[in-house]
Amino acid sequence: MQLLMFYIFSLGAVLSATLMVTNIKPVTAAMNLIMTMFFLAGLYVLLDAHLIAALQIIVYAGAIMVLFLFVILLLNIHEKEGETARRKVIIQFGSIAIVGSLFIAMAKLSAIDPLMIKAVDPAFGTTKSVGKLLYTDYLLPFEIASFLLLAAIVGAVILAKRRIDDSE
Amino acid sequence: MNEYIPVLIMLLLASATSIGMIVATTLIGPKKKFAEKMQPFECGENPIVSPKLRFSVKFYLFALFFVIFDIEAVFLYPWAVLFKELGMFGFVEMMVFLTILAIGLIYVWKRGALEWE
Amino acid sequence: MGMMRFGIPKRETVPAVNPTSPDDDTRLLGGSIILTKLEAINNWGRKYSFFQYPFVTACCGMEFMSVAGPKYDLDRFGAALPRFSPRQADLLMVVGTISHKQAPILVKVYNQMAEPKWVFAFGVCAVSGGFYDNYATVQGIDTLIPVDVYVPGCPPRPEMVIDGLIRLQQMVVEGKWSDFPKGASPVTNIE
Amino acid sequence: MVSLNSYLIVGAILFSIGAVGVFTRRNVLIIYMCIELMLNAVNLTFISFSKFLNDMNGHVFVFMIMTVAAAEAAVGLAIIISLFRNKATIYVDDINLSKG
Amino acid sequence: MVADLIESIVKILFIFGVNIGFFSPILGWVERKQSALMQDRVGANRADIFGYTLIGLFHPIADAIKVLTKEDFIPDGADRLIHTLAPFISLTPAIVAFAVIPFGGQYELFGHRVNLIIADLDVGLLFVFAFASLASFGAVLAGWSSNNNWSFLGGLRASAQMLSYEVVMGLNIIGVIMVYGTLRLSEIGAMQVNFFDWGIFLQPVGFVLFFTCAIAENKRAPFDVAEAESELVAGYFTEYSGLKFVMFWMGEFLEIVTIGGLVTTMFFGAWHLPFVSDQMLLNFFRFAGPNGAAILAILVNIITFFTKVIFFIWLQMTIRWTLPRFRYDQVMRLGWKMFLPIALINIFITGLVILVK
Amino acid sequence: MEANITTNKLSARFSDSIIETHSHRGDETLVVRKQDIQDICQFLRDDTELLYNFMMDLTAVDYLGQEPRFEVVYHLYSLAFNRRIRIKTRVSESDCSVDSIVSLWPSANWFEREVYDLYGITFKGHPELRRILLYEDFQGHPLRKDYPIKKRQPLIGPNC
Amino acid sequence: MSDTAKDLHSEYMVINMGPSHPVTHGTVKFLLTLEGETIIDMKVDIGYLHRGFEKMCENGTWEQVIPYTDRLNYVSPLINNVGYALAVEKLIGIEAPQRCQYIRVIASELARISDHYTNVAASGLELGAFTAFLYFVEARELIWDLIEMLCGARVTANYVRIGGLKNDLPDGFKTKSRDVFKRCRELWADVDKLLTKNRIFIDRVRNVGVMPPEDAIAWGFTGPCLRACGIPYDVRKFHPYLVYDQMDFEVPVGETGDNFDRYLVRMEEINQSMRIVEQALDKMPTGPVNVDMPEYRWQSKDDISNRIESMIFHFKTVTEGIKPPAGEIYSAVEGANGELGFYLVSDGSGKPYKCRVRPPCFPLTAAMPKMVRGSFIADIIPTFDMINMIGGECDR
Amino acid sequence: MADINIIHNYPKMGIPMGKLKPKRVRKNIELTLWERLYIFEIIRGMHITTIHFFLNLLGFIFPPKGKKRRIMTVYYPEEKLTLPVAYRGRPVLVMRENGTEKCVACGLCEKICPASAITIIAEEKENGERFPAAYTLDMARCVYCGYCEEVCPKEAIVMSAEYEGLARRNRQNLRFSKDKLLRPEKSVKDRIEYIRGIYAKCNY
Repeated sequence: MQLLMFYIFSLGAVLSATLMVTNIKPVTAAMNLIMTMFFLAGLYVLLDAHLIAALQIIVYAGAIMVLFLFVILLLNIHEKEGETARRKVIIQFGSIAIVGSLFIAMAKLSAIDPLMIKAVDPAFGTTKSVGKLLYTDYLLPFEIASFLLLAAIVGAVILAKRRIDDSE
Repeated sequence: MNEYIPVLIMLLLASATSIGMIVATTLIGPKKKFAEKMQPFECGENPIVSPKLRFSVKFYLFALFFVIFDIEAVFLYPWAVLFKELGMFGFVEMMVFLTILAIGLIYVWKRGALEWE
Repeated sequence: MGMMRFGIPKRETVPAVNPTSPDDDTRLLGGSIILTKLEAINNWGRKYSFFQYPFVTACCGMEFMSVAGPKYDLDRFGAALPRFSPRQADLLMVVGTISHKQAPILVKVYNQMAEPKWVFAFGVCAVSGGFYDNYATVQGIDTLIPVDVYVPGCPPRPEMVIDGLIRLQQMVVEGKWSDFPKGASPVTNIE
Repeated sequence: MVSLNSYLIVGAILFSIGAVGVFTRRNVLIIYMCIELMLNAVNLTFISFSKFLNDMNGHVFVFMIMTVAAAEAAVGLAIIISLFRNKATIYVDDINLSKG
Repeated sequence: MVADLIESIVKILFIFGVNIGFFSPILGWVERKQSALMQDRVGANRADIFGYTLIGLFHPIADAIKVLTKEDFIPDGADRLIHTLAPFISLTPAIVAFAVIPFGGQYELFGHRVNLIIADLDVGLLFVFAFASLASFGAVLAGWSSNNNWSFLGGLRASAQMLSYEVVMGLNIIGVIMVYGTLRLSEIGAMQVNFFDWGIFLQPVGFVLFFTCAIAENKRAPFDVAEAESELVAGYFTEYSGLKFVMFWMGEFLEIVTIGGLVTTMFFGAWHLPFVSDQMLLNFFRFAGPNGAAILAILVNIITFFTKVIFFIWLQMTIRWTLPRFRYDQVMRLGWKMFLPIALINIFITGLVILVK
Repeated sequence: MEANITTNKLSARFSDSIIETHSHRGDETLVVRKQDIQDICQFLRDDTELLYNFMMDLTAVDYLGQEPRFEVVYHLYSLAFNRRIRIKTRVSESDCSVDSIVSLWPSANWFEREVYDLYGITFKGHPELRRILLYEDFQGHPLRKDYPIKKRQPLIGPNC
Repeated sequence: MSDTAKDLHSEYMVINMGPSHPVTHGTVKFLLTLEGETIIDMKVDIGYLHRGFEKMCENGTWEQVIPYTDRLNYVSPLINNVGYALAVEKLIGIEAPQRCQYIRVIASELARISDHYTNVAASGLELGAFTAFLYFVEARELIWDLIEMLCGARVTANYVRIGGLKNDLPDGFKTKSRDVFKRCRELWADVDKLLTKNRIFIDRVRNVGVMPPEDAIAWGFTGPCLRACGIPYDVRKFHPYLVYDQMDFEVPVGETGDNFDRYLVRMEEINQSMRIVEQALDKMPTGPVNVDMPEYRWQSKDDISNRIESMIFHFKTVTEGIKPPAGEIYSAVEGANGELGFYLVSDGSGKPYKCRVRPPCFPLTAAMPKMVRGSFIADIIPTFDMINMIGGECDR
Repeated sequence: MADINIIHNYPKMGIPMGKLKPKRVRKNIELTLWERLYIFEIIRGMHITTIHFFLNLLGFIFPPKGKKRRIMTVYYPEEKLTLPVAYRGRPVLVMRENGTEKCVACGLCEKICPASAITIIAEEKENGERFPAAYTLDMARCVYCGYCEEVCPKEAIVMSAEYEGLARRNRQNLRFSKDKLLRPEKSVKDRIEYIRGIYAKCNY
């Protein structure tokens, strides 16, 4: 069961990632990336990382990708016609080669298992356990994160709003 | 992990329902295509510009605030769950965090980025 | 940039009726219509679910409000939901006078409606131009688009509108798949 | 039972696909998406190690990576917008910073 | 394992039946009928099957049949793939989101522990938000892909609005999480056995804000600026016809139910009757034997829960038909400048109160 | 009595340009020379004892067979003194134009366009003189007496 | 390249709002230039309901014009009837009998009530308050019952005649109007509670579409829109016609001239009009309702069948039309939207030589771009609703 | 503009302010803080609609005495309004007892009809009496103004109370010939009574 799920999710993730890289239209690429995020969230669930799985969807698929989508729509780039066909072939070949070779490696390597799962306690990956670490051991990074976010807001506002102020 | 299996089943069922609906409506309905029908509707007039144009950067700004505050909320969830255990320490800790972000909010507010105009 | 005239190429608007027949179009239906079960179910659904596109231009709009209003309540017939997007509408309610300036817009809206679609001429101006027999007014919308039900009156009483709607429902019930031919049948320009 | 290696390899594949994208694509936005994909691949690795070592620290790391990714996306995309304003292109070929 | 599977399939089918089979068609009828009664009208009442009209209950069926046989339509210049995908994205998360909402307590039934929730996730609330955030893609993509100016404006409005209210909604429920100390909705529900522990008493401000934000997130009036008929023709789904267009509506109706469920679970004692705990129910139904008592208690739970949900559906409909629409910038101002600070203050005060206690 | 104020003041100021005055059923009417219409209107609007601040109506009449053929009719109203006045000016078919008064009253804009549309009288100095009630392709001016009422124009297609 | 860069955040969207758009009632087209949601520029295109009113009038007899006037402002047809009849009477130089004048006052005020109901209801509808819309439609339905009782049609009344009325006040009108007004006041109170103090509604309409008084005058505003600016210009007070000088009513005025004031003025005018109707019904004198001049009116059926002169007059007036003396007049009444003026030119024949209507909402519509430029696309809706542009009147 | 000040100084301008009582409508509409909080006014609004809702619901479940329900909706095809006698339905020709029409084909209605909807072909009988050989009324054009009835010297055409059954699927079917227009005199008796009183008699 778990194996099946793993294969579905990982194959889905790899496939949509490939599609993302090869796609010409940025919007479709973004949609594919969202799919990748989704499958990754599935993998996180398999790894008992419940909170991270939910956050993966909320933060990556729901927030960051929305930002991407907005920028794509905002800039509304008209695709260059010349670039597309030739480049697409190269990218497709490149990624297929990588994926193929790595899959062979996977088939070989997965037989060897250097690390077996230790007994996982039931609280693993729950909100509480993550939180407990975050708000005690990682207190400083946590507080610094707020500065990071503040910097991001200020920086982005300055960058994005500058021209408006100039023109007004 | 087991508790996610029903979610998966539900997701599959829901997708099947949606896809089934889309397929059904594509197959069943009558089809009549001609140039004028395929034009986008614009109150009975011919469209003047294509909507594929750049829209205001304001929308981007809102999406950006959304991302930042979403992350903030994400930090708050584990904290809120743990709040009763963390006690005063956690409260102070989070208030520092929130204050710093509130500064950001105040900054964008004062900067007028939250104004629609 | 030339001027063009409209015509109605495909769908027959004016069925061949024996003009001497005293009781006009109820006879049209005849008794020989055989519907399949599926058609019957489908027609039943269509009958009670008209999403209308109110193409409201003039005085009749006032009565149109009344028909939708509490006293007459078109919603009882399942036809109260106005959709202002022609893609989602089934019933084009042409309410009021259509001037020459408005005519291309009406045709365009009609053309942009998704199949199956019906047209309801509301009030004498839409039916025949009414007493505006002059340079500015289209003499009946059936010179532009095919019309399914004509409701005269200036403006028609809400009861008349409901009458017309019931008549349209009857017509829908007796529709067949073959009445909606596949392929394009736009109202196009013919020289 | 799925082994750690399998997860790591999936992570590696995703990372390489991202890398291929970064090197081959010319659209800054898609390059950016590829970078996000690479970050995700790293996250996957973190989480799988965390699980197999039964150590929650990996989760906290992912948490932080997400924060950084969000902040980075916000600023990075703002830079792209800014760039687009000045250069009217988002194709890296056309962007020559030295020309100004 | 098998019993678990059977149990969850039964529950899924039940929720599917209730949501897709009952609520989503019936809400169309409720909306029409309720608005009719509010407006001194009668409302749809004439669709008949073999002469029975049943106060218009057949109208949704007629609508469904009509819509199914309506021409499907993709305009020229539209992105065909995304145009088709958008209704899918709007509808699917709306169906799934109900999975984590408990509609009853936990009971011992034939030696098997039955938990009346489809998926009792540790991150239940976050799950709902995750899927809600996905739904916002549906609107923006529908608007963008239609190649129509009105759709485009509607899609933009929808996206920015949904994003804003998602943030505020996320911050609003922090207070609830602080009070109950868990993200697991079944636990939140279970903690509201005591009448005065209901969320509405502990988090009154949170309730008002959450309910408002949820309506806004769902783009219902008075926040329906994205599909505002008088402004944007039909907003982001202007170019959708037939079933695809109805799928947006279904998504909306299902979200109404989900909102009702969430509000009930978080603020109105979930499946509990006031002053009645599950144990009291079991004791009350002792006469039916242990299994019978459990079944009866489950029924009472479900009925209680859905009655509350229906009340909130009614409330949402009343709001929708009473209030005029906001202007777009006012919607945004309300979210960012009013609700966001209030939500932050609410967190602060809740924290203080809990600490003092 | 009251009406005399307007007439008197105007005759004093623009003695040459007033062709005719009469008062039928209490409606004070002045027929003025076409060249001076803008000055007269400005005077009527700005003089503190007149203050005709409302441009109530502007229309034209086609006296087919007379020369000059058209009359452009202005109805002004003074809110402060509660007075009305009608100014008329005659326009011949050969020189079918009048000075525009849009600069004095913005409301005149559409009225003048309407007169242009329906009578074909052009207004010099009008910012945007195009058809208003009828469509661009319309031939002729329907309110002229020589336009037959039932003369139909071809319908305009949506795609042209 | 630098041009594109400059235009990044200001790529304008040019969009047709209308003619077939829910807010434009099918009769007007706004060509909007938008930056995001903000209106940079707006062009108004009217004429979609141009039905050749004047041409039709010039080709009909003086009486035949009356049905056409019904369809000018089709929300308040009776006022148009009254206005036209008064104009022709002024042209002829006659005055209708007292009772007729009272009934005309009642008729005009009922029409005004119905117009304001429709207007407030439609703006409610378009602002999303569907219930308020239907409450006022219900109230209007009651008023229309009265109108139907009075003149035999719901919308197109065709009631007033030159020199009089078609028929006298029907029996039981007074009692019925009392019942109707009672229910109407209830519904008025409901709508008032739903809208007037609702902050959502206020935010939508307040400080939107502001027209300062001086601009309003320059743009030729009249009626409720002018009064909303604080100028109490009302033809009923300034040039009292009929028996308005004997009625006790107030002229509601606003302060800032925004849409909220227009709404409030209209709401208050509904009340004032009801007051007028009640007073008129109380003071109603007895007497004839038609002038006693056979050459200017149609004959009663009794006269036609019993008196040969009547018969002759009848055939003459019907076939040739009544013949007012040559001349020209301008006569104004307070229409529901403002000053409704009729400029008539007679050449002494049975047909009007010229029948010009001064449409009150024509200048109002012309000022739309000024009122909404720089505001949001959503602001078009209350502004356009509150100027109450009626296609039939504006385009004629 | 210079004159604005004057406008605001109305009373000085000699305008009859005694009668003119401008009523400021806005002064009591300023919102208190309480009302600015949205929610309470929203609740008030919902209170109104809720009352309507429950009253109507109750009216359906327990109809008031003598009535079927509380709300004013007319269930049209089953239930019909009684219209006032003044109501102008579609025009009909009055038929005498013997089955002939009253009309003498004088042509006044044809002349006055603004829509030119009436076409009469007049003929004479042997006894010199005129009658309409064909009387066509184009219902697709009729605007129900009632002029035909008012001018008819013989009370031969009246506006009946009929308004139903006029919807057609074919515009040609809306041209009503004489046989469709004729109605027995009895059925329009009230209307004939009514039109006798519509114009007062002249006293000359």
